[in-house]
Amino acid sequence: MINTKVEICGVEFKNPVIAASGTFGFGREYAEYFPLSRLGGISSKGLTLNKKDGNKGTRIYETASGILNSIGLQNPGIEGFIKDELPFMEKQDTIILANVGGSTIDEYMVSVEKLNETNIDMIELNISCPNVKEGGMAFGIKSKIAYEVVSEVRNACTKPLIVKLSPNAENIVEMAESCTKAGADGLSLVNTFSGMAIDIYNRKPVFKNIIAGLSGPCIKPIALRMVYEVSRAVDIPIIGLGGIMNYKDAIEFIMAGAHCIQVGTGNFIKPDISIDIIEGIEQFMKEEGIESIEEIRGVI
Amino acid sequence: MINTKVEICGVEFKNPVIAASGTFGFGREYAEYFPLSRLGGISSKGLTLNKKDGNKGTRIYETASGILNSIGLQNPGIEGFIKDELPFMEKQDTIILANVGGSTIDEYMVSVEKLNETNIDMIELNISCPNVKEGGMAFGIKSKIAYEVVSEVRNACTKPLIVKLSPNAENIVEMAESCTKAGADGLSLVNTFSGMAIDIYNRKPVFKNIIAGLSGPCIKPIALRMVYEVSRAVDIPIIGLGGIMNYKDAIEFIMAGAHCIQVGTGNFIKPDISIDIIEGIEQFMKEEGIESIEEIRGVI
Amino acid sequence: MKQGYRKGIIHSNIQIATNIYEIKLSPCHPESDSISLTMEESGFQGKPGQFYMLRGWELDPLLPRPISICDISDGIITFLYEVRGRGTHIISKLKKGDTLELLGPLGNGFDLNIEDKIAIVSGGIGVAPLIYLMKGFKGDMDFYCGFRNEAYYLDEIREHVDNTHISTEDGSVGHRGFVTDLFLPKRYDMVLTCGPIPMMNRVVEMCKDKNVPVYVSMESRMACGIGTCLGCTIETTSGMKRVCKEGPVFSGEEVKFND
Amino acid sequence: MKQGYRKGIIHSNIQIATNIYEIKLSPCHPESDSISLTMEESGFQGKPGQFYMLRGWELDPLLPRPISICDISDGIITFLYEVRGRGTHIISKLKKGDTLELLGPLGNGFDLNIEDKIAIVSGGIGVAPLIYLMKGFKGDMDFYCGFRNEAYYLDEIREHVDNTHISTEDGSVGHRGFVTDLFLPKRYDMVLTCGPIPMMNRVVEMCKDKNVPVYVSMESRMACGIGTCLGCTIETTSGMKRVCKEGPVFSGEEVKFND
Ligand SMILES: Cc1cc2nc3c(=O)[nH]c(=O)nc-3n(C[C@H](O)[C@H](O)[C@H](O)COP(=O)(O)OP(=O)(O)OC[C@H]3O[C@@H](n4cnc5c(N)ncnc54)[C@H](O)[C@@H]3O)c2cc1C
Ligand SMILES: Cc1cc2nc3c(=O)[nH]c(=O)nc-3n(C[C@H](O)[C@H](O)[C@H](O)COP(=O)(O)OP(=O)(O)OC[C@H]3O[C@@H](n4cnc5c(N)ncnc54)[C@H](O)[C@@H]3O)c2cc1C
Ligand SMILES: Cc1cc2nc3c(=O)[nH]c(=O)nc-3n(C[C@H](O)[C@H](O)[C@H](O)COP(=O)(O)O)c2cc1C
Ligand SMILES: Cc1cc2nc3c(=O)[nH]c(=O)nc-3n(C[C@H](O)[C@H](O)[C@H](O)COP(=O)(O)O)c2cc1C
Ligand code: FES
Ligand code: FES
Repeated sequence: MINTKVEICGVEFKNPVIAASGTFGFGREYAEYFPLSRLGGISSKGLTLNKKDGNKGTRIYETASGILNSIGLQNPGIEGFIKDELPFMEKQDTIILANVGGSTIDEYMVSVEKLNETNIDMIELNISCPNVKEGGMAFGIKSKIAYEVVSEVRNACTKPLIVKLSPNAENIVEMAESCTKAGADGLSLVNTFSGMAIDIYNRKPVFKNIIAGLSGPCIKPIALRMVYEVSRAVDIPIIGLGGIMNYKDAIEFIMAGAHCIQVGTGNFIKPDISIDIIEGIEQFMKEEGIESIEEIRGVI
Repeated sequence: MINTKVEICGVEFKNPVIAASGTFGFGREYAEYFPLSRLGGISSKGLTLNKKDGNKGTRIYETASGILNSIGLQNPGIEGFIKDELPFMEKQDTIILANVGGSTIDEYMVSVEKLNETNIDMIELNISCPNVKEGGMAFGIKSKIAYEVVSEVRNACTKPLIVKLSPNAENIVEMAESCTKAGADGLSLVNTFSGMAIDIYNRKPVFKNIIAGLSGPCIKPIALRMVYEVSRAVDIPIIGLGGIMNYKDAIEFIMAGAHCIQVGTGNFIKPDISIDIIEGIEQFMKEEGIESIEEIRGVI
Repeated sequence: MKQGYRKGIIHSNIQIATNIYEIKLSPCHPESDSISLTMEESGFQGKPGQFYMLRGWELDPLLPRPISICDISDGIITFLYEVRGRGTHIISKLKKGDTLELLGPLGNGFDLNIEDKIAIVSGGIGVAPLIYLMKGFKGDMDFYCGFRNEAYYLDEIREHVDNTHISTEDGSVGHRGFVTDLFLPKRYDMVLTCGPIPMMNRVVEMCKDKNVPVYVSMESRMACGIGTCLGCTIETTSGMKRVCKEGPVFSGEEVKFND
Repeated sequence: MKQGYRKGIIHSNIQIATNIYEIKLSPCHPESDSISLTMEESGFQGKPGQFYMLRGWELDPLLPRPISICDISDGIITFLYEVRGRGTHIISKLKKGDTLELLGPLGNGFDLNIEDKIAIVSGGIGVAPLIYLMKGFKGDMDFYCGFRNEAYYLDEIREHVDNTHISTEDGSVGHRGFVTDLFLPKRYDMVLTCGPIPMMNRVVEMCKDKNVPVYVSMESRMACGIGTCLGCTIETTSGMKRVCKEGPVFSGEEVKFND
């Protein structure tokens, strides 16, 4: 009997596969393709205190084995989420992570306090969005600043707190250690890499913001290395992501030390890609005689 | 009349296309496919003071739109280079960059002093190789350490000095500024990104060193962003590279602010890829009515 | 549950004008690539204005490409596409018997009232979804289509529509100039348009002036095609809307063109 | 100057055993994919033991794949390949008339003295380069070939060699067990082997014991195939050597197998 259950901070995931923030909306559209209850969990689109329209101009640009995005946290705001989206999510029998972004510590705090009152299972604090002007990623670059933000949010937050790290952090291991010291219950990494593209005929950057966020299979080797390094440095659970497209990628992240994994860009390539990954993990475990995920976590 | 000439630190390149270190050997093998005199320049395989055999185990591993390599600076040593390779290179009527690696400041100094006595045109100081245990990349992570290394080498070096930056630097802009202050005449970026891969059936990292260097089209959006940021921060010339596979990529780097560009992994995909790129740049300039590279450098 | 990507097998893939191709596919039998299904129940579905995401490759390019339904009959789907970049180039090289992956039908599509007198205004490859619309509409309809310098699919159009108005920029067929030179909005109950943004913008303005309802089919770069990436969003008078989900058909009045 | 990658057009690409394929190509006319060249001067070239880098795709996978020459006649090249991963899988799906890109011939190849009595020892797909060797060699030769559980190309081999010794691990053809159970080195002036590392290692040891010169054709992951990436390097008694340049054929004595 194989068992794909994973526990993080007292929350039990039926399997280690979570839909990544910003690539899965609030699940509604995917619910038309498969029962969301199959998933380990869903991380909501990044939420800000107030509704945001996001960025203008080109928002998605394809690169070699990746995409650059500059969505700019378009979202219905915390209250819109609680009113219009959460009731749907709650019915899906899967773990709900509310992904929270913001541009000031105060904004984070107020958002988190509102979410404390709901049935979400965890908060995933996004200190790393490259697509908003102030805050957002700035918090995710310097370990000291991250420490402050996380400490404050920790105090405000009654839910298990996952901090989502940016691969653009100056030193990913120090960053992880700072967030751990500041009270994070878990870490997820990585968010998108700062990248850019130029339209050579117009002689202009493709994106209005110039810099956008790179995701997809192209980033996998770097993301995997970061998960490996971080998992060796801290004792709290880690959710690994970055370019996971199939069960083999997922197993690599788990063997590098991740408790759970998230699937982001992959959802765009195939709406039911997570199901393939879940089934692939099960199949792999059977073939390799692995009874529980723990047996292979960090095994390398 | 279009003119593809570029000058960096008093050295004139007939065009902005340079073969990147470690992907072109010392030119011999490529000379069988096209006249090396077509190139703007060639950066030699990374040289260490003494001959090195490089790393054991798997050395190359394919990833999505990229390769991880763990060659480990296999090279004939500075004297081997001067005796056996340089005479060949000198005959090719192209600019020669000697790419110098090392694990101690002393080693760099002695290497550079030996190269001062030769006909090479420039030194490209590699403070960023992820594939050797001590030194190498360590120098390329922290701006302060880089400052020391570059200052010392600057004193020892009578040739124009290009410092090759690692994208793994904690802060690429600060790094560039430090190297500039320390006396670099130019900067080249980026070297490979630290990445890894896992063999899930053996439950082991693919590479003996665990971490290897990622290159190829997958890294282009990040490399381009770094070149853009650095070119805005410093006044010395910049050589841009990372995933350049065609003339469009090359033009993007030039528009982001690069004086010259280097082609690395691309050489493995098509031995004469640099010729395609040179001809593509000329064609683009004709079609767009651009007379000299300067017109579009940093134009965005 | 909706079906995810499924395989289609190519019946034909032919060039009909410079850079313009017509491809016909039927769904593959899930068990074997070589058996194609044409039965109604398993055939391709969708209404005019809806689109499919197409992949004729594995993971390079990474993203699928949105293409409008140009026709469906007996479960066989037809797309009309212009080779613009890598994706459409790869598709154009596929041969009879090759397969590709399709997700759809997606988007809202056009809604029509059979009693209306309508005008269809197309520019270039924007004609594709309007052909399907035209075939399904049995009411009174005029078709205005503009091309750059080569007209195509005219026979198909004339077969269904009495009143066709053609323009080419080089004058090789029909009026020399823009299709908007020919188009007069005042006579219609409703106008439907698809083509380059400047053209659609002009059509919308002309209709607004005459108080004629107009619907436009918008284009936008897409990643997911199903409403989750928010990459295809456009600004409208009622907020941000997703071309793939709330669109691609929008009321001309709500679209903010100047952006 | 050597030619860079050039296009080959596929004459046939057939499965000859489980996961084993044979593909035949002739060079394309530089101006048109549909004209194939078979004339001697423009045909594919190369000697036994040399290989080509093959790309049956654009940039995904990024790297080409090294495959040994299995035969060349009238400028038409034959490769025998096993589907192991993505690259060989993509190649196996190509059809007659499709094209792929080739770079070669590369590597050193075997050097033979026609007066010698030689033995060829192959394991699995390692038979590929040895077939070409066998065809070119007119002297006295014994062929030992081992397979896992399905033998292939036996007719071809028997046509050229009187003395063939076959083994399969499951005993379905010939001796049940390893080819090294059959092979006796003492009778030969020279032994040539290609196959899995453990097999080649064993053959080399057997030959060393009897002081028989032995040559092995090595495999290694390759990026460039022309000697510049240093990715394919192996350790030898005379230092690091590149499989693609100083190899793939090495004297059995110089290779350090235990690594
Ligand atoms: C709902 C919808 C329906 C469509 N229906 C059809 C159809 O029926 N027939 C047809 O030929 N085309 C149709 N298109 C357009 C088609 O999707 C694009 O031409 C195609 O994706 C281009 O892919 P490519 O790889 O060939 O070009 P790329 O290499 O991706 O791009 C080539 C050029 O086109 C530009 N471009 C690419 N995609 C878009 C976009 N979505 N919006 C604006 N510019 C873009 C790029 O900037 C580039 O300059 C439709 C688009 C949408 C959104
Ligand atoms: C000089 C030379 C000549 C060759 N001649 C032939 C030939 O004639 N016929 C033939 O079928 N094969 C030959 N090979 C082997 C062939 O190149 C590989 O099987 C092929 O590259 C695998 O590509 P893939 O994309 O199918 O598999 P991948 O997806 O790249 O790999 C599949 C599996 O094979 C392993 N693998 C891949 N490449 C190598 C390698 N080079 N060395 C060791 N393990 C590897 C991987 O680790 C993985 O487990 C030759 C190799 C060399 C170096
Ligand atoms: C279109 C898009 C939108 C995203 N929005 C968010 C977001 O709102 N909040 C967040 O934390 N991460 C966001 N991300 C980052 C992903 O959750 C994920 O960290 C990243 O894409 C790397 O994973 P992948 O390579 O599997 O996509 C977004 C990514 C994409 C592609
Ligand atoms: C196989 C290999 C070996 C390399 N060796 C060196 C080296 O010796 N010195 C160096 O400075 N860079 C070395 N590099 C880095 C390249 O010069 C280049 O910076 C990097 O690959 C990014 O460019 P690309 O994406 O065009 O390959 C090597 C890269 C590869 C792939
Ligand atoms: S394409 Fe993803 S939301 Fe429309
Ligand atoms: S494959 Fe590059 S040196 Fe041999």
